[in-house]
Amino acid sequence: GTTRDNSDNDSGAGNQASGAANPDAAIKEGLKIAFLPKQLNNPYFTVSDGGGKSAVTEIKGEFKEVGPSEASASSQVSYINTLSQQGMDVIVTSANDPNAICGALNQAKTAGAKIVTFDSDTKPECRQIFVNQVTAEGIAENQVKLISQQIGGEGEIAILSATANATNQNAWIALMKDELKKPEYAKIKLVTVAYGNDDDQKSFQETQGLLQSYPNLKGIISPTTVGVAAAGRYLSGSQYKGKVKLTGLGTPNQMRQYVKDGTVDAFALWSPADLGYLAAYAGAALASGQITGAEGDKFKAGKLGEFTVGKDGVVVLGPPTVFDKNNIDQFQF
Amino acid sequence: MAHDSLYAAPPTAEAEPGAGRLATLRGLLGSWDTAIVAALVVAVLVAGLTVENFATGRNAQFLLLDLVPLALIALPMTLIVITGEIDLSVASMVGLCSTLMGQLWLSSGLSLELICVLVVLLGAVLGAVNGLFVTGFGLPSLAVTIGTLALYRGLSFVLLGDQAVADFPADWTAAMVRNIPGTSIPVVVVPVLLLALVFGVVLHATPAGRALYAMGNNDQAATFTGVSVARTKFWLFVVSGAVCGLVGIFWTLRYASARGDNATGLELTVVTAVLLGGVSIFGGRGGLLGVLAGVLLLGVLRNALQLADVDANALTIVTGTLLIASVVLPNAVADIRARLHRRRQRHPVAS
Amino acid sequence: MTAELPGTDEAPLLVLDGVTKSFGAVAALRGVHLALHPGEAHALVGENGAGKSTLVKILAGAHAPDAGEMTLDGQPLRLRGPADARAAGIAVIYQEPTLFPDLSVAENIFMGRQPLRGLRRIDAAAMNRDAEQLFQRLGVRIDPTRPARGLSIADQQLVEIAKALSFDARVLVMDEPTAALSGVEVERLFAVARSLCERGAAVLFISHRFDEVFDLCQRVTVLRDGAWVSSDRAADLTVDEVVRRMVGRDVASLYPKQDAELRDTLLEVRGLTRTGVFTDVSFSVRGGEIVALAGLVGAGRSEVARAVFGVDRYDAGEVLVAGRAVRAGSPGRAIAAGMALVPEDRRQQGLVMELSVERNATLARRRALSRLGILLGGAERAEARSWTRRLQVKASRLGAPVATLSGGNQQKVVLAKWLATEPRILIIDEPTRGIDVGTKSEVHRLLSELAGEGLAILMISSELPEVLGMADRVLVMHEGRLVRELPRAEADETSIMFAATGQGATA
Amino acid sequence: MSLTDAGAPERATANAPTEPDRPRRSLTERLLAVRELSLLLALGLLVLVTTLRNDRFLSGQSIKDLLLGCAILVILAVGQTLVIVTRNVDLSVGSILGLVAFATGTLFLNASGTPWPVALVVGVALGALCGAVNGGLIAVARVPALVITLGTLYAFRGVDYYWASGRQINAADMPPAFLRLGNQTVLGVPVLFLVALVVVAAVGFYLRSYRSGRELYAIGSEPAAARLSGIPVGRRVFAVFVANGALAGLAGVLYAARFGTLDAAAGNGLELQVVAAAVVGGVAIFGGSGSAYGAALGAVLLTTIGSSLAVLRIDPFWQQAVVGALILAAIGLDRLLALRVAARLRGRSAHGA
Ligand SMILES: Nc1ncnc2c1ncn2[C@@H]1O[C@H](COP(=O)(O)OP(=O)(O)OP(=O)(O)O)[C@@H](O)[C@H]1O
Ligand SMILES: Nc1ncnc2c1ncn2[C@@H]1O[C@H](COP(=O)(O)OP(=O)(O)OP(=O)(O)O)[C@@H](O)[C@H]1O
Ligand SMILES: [Mg+2]
Ligand SMILES: [Mg+2]
Repeated sequence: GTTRDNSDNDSGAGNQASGAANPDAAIKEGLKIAFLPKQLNNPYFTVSDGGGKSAVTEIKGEFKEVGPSEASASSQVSYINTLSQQGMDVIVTSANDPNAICGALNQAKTAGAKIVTFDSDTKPECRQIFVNQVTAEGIAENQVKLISQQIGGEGEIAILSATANATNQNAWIALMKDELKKPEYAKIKLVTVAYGNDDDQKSFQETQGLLQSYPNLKGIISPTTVGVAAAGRYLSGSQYKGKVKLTGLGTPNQMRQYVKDGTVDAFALWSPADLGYLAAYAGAALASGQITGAEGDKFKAGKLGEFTVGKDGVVVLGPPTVFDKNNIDQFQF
Repeated sequence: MAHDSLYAAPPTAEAEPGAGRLATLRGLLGSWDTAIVAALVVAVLVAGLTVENFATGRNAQFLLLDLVPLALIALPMTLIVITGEIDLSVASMVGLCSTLMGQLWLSSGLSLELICVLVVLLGAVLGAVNGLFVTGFGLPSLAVTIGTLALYRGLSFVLLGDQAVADFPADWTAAMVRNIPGTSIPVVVVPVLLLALVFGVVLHATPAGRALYAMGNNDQAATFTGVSVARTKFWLFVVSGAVCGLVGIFWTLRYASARGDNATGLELTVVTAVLLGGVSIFGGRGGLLGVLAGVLLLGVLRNALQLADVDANALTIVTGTLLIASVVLPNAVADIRARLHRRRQRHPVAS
Repeated sequence: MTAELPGTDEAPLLVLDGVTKSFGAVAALRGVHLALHPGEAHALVGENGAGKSTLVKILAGAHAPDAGEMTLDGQPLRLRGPADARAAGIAVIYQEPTLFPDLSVAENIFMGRQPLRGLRRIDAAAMNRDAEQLFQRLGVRIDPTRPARGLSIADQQLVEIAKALSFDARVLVMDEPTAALSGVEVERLFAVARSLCERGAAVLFISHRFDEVFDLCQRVTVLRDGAWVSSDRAADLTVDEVVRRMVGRDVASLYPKQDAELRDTLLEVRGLTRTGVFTDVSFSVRGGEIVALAGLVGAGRSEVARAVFGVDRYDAGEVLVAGRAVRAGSPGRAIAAGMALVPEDRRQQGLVMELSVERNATLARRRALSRLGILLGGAERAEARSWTRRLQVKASRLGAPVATLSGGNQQKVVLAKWLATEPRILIIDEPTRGIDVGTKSEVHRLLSELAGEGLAILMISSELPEVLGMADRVLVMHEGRLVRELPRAEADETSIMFAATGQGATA
Repeated sequence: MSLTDAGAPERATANAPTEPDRPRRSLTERLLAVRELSLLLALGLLVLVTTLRNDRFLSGQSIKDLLLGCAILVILAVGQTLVIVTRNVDLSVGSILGLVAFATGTLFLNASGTPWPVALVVGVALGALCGAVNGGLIAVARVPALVITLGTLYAFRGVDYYWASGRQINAADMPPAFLRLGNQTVLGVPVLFLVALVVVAAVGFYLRSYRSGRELYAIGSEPAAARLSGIPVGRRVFAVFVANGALAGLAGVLYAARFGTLDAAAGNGLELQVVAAAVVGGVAIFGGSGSAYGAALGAVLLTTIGSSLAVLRIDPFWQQAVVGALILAAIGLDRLLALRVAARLRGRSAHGA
């Protein structure tokens, strides 16, 4: 029979850098660029797709946003199929599952589409470029530094994550654990990781549970927008307000209130709009032949300037922005 | 059988002025089956003529592949609903079977063939648990399967946690999407059709099928006729579980990913398709042809609207409206017919 | 046009004039006339499917007539629903009990009219008290606070009667209220009905039992095939005359059991016990023999039948068919062994109401009718047609849902279903409950014929004349025990009643 | 001796002199009480076990959190009870809640001066309107509620999605007075919970003590008989759906106040939890029996389980499984109780036993 040891698991589509790049090629006009977020109705993706749209308008392409109303890989597959049927030049997507949509993406590639992932990657061989909001190391470093500053470099902390199987969350958490091993964080102890499933109420309950289970808790890191907002709301209405510190990745609009009322000192996030904007440019550059996704390729992304494709076709947006009560009013998203 | 009266069809015929409405309706439409098949044909024609890229081979392949899980689960679900029960845990069973498959593949070293057999067996066991609660303890299936919906989904997370198993052999995963040579029809459609044939024959042309309708309407009377109501229902739940095992395998291989959240929410789509196919939620009425047409109609509409760039949100509204229309329309038509009929009758009497 | 009523002495209270009602193609009522007088009990008789229950439902506001007028006290009466009928003072006891199983007996009686206290709250104590008083009036004891679920059919019917009484209605309509009651209960019911009449109410009474009709009623209206035939004073009529008008011909003698040659013992029951229900029941039935199981309602006869047939389990004893033990608790095995059970409650146990006449008639025979496991429609139809024809089932078509048939015709479909299995042993529980005279003699002839063909028949019946006329042997049950066995020669009303009431119980 | 009455010894209890002024509780009512008691017991046990492991579980803050956490589910479960008792079910409550919550946010966004009571009224009215759509379709077209509300589950959610089109409304967009409503306490008890308490008491009292309330049970127990007894079935069922819609609307407004952050996905998938709460609370899924108090307790129990699992730091992967197992246990317990009562009833009228 077929066992794991003897199986040949080469899905065979590792050709993301075939052909030669022509750095001087002009961006084509009229490119059909489709954005396929994890799900519609998610404000985060609404903002980033909006960024994508302004980029596509700048290069005079056709923009389209489609997606399932609930975040599932299987419905994303069906949308990818539809898009490749429609002959899209570029599909920009954020994967609900790194593996599940691979087959469909490969088929779309065969049908001539260029594939860019953003926010949440697939296996590298299924796309040409992954536009990473920030490196995982960058996030880990930033988050640990923020919490350390807020709790005075000492004490117990916990992490409130999204779903237990969110790829990027888990990567960040692993790196945060590494980061915490550094000598300057020796007095900080990570006691547990809780999962709020990116569900507001669940995250709220989990925060409550953390505080009751760990009386000496000094701080919480919640590297997900839903989680950090729920935790903020819990803390601001509880006796722990200001005593237990909270940081994480959140949107200024959601967190403004808690920053102003003193629940949260500082938190971070990249600009989702810029992320979409960059992804659209990366897609256009691919479709115009400026780049192939090979390491070292360079392309210009409008107002954001020039970017270089890194290892495995990854393009990094940049370090996250830290928001605190001094700058938060300058941001509206 | 303490719950039999609970399952009684809504208004009983004698008490309900419009009791003849179903008979009248059948006269009008032939049957719901033909109506839904006609709707399907119309939908395909309209979509083919007006929606770009719809009438292509590739699209047919995508469409059919997306419908395989739905069609498979709808088969046992039809039978279960006809007996007056319901199984809401199907999607969770698919999920749990999928994660079991992933876990076994990851850590057991067993051959994939053996794993597939084990997964189907697990599905049958999960179904048997449902069946035991429903028939052995006499609990309402709606409540039981809401419970196992949560339980099985929870267990599938317990089983695989935050991992996803994805390294299934490429020839297996490719086989799931391969077409019958020379056509654009996926190979997997063949076993689905065969299974549908088996279910259709059992339901419509065997003594057991008759018994299903009888117990769906009145399980006490069925008992008096020598039907082992409990045993039959138990096996239906087992079959439902086993089919979910098959779907779990298909799902895992097609998406090359075994994850705890696979197929979440599929139960509502299945129920929608079954009801759209004309099966009465109170049991005792409906047929398999209608259900298959319902599955296809649902799929064709979604696919065509997607291709026509209709917002996913509008799709949600369309699904809901379709479901409502499928139950309201027949009644409305029958009402109008009955009213016309009464008027026609009254006039000769009066004159 | 008003019904010609001989010797009308007082203005009628409620008049129906030219009432017509059809269901699809079935004309259930065609221009029916009826006048109910205050202080009188009025009988409505007719064959099964004559339209009696339909008329009742029109009076109850549950059906709207297609044509025709109703007047109450000379004022036109338009009923838009059952609530209107109640408001007009019309109380109805339906043919099939309509109770709420989850609610208490008292609430069942007073639903929508519960006594109130401050803030328009329900006064539960007063309600239970009132219910108890009603039961006292009827001379029965039922706990008003218990849920209606699990009441026996007779008790259900009594609750229905209490409900109708509680209205203090001006018009009381009773659709076969006595079908499930024993003689004593019937007497009490009649006493109550008479006292209502004395207070000036009008009573409409429907029954297939002529002794009751003539006992209670002053007037008799006959319906045939939905059409009005006659309305007369009861005193001017004889049973034979009524039967002739109902059926349109003379009906042969009612209980024609022919002597058949007795063959081997086919059914043997030994020491059957179901704790708390019946104890140590033993008897046997031979081919060609009709054995009647008599007793008061609630004596446990149906339970014995159900246990023998395997619907219920039993705690001790055994059942043998032709000397071979039948596995307990499996009707399927019982059927395979050649047993058939025509249950007492056709609505709940006998029929699948939504299925067609055809499907119902062949339901018990679906295995035998299939070839290589496949069931073909043609075989079913042929089978159903032959049996429904033989039993003269009145249905618009074989494909019509059995729910659209009249009560008596439904009963015939149940019979057809079981006779189609060609059983060796036929257990038949209240075979003629709710069946009209014509059909009744038909059923009796059939039973007799079947016995002649060598079937062993166990018949449960609450009608003494039926028991006496049909049975070769009478077994009498009292409180879950077989207390007496009477051969045909010794069985008479007194001896059976004596045993059934538990006096001088010597088995 | 009555000739018909072979069961005289047992039934005699019915005839025992009853004190006229002390209302005797009926068998059915006593059964419900047992059900509610067992829920309280389970709740107590859960709290006890959790507290033994972690004494902070009974701290004031924690209790406040619990009460706050269950309020919305309690309101929804009570509304659902009204519906289930009539042998119907409303699967669209999650969608109604989401729609109303978003509408409330939008109202504040577009008319920032709106006083919160106005928003409350608007939200309840919108919920009632959605309920009227459900009830209208069910009562007029006489089709099963399960199907209709499954349809409107999609339809209302679709409208919500369509309207929101990915926008989000944040706490900053809503007046602080309104947001305070979601967190404020009176004598240490959250306002939200007080609102839920009022709803439970009102609905519970109505269902037990008013004619129309009892008629709802009658409808659920045997719809055909209800029609024949002159109960306006269509009207009552319609009203019940409107009431449930209004309560879902109320819950939606409170959701907005409590969570502050609103997008179109609010309340997604809540319907199963609501039905589960009612079922765990002893409301028979096929109508005719159950009480608002039981359903409320069921909701409290479910919420407490969520919290206590979090506090006990049980592997989060187990949580859903535990909830599922609990639902099975609850309906199993109901069944056991029902069987015992049935056996008793049989004993009463069993003859010669
Ligand atoms: N809801 C219905 N739909 C269609 N036909 C009906 C319906 N109710 C009654 N009928 C038909 O109307 C006719 C009269 O029926 P009805 O029940 O009034 O008879 P009945 O005189 O009460 O008979 P029985 O003595 O058997 O109770 C029958 O032919 C029956 O089939
Ligand atoms: N307390 C009860 N709970 C549940 N079912 C009951 C109860 N009492 C009676 N029944 C059912 O109601 C039906 C009629 O009951 P009843 O007591 O009249 O039966 P019976 O003793 O067989 O009467 P009969 O001798 O007239 O046939 C039976 O089928 C019996 O199973
Ligand atoms: Mg009748
Ligand atoms: Mg009986």
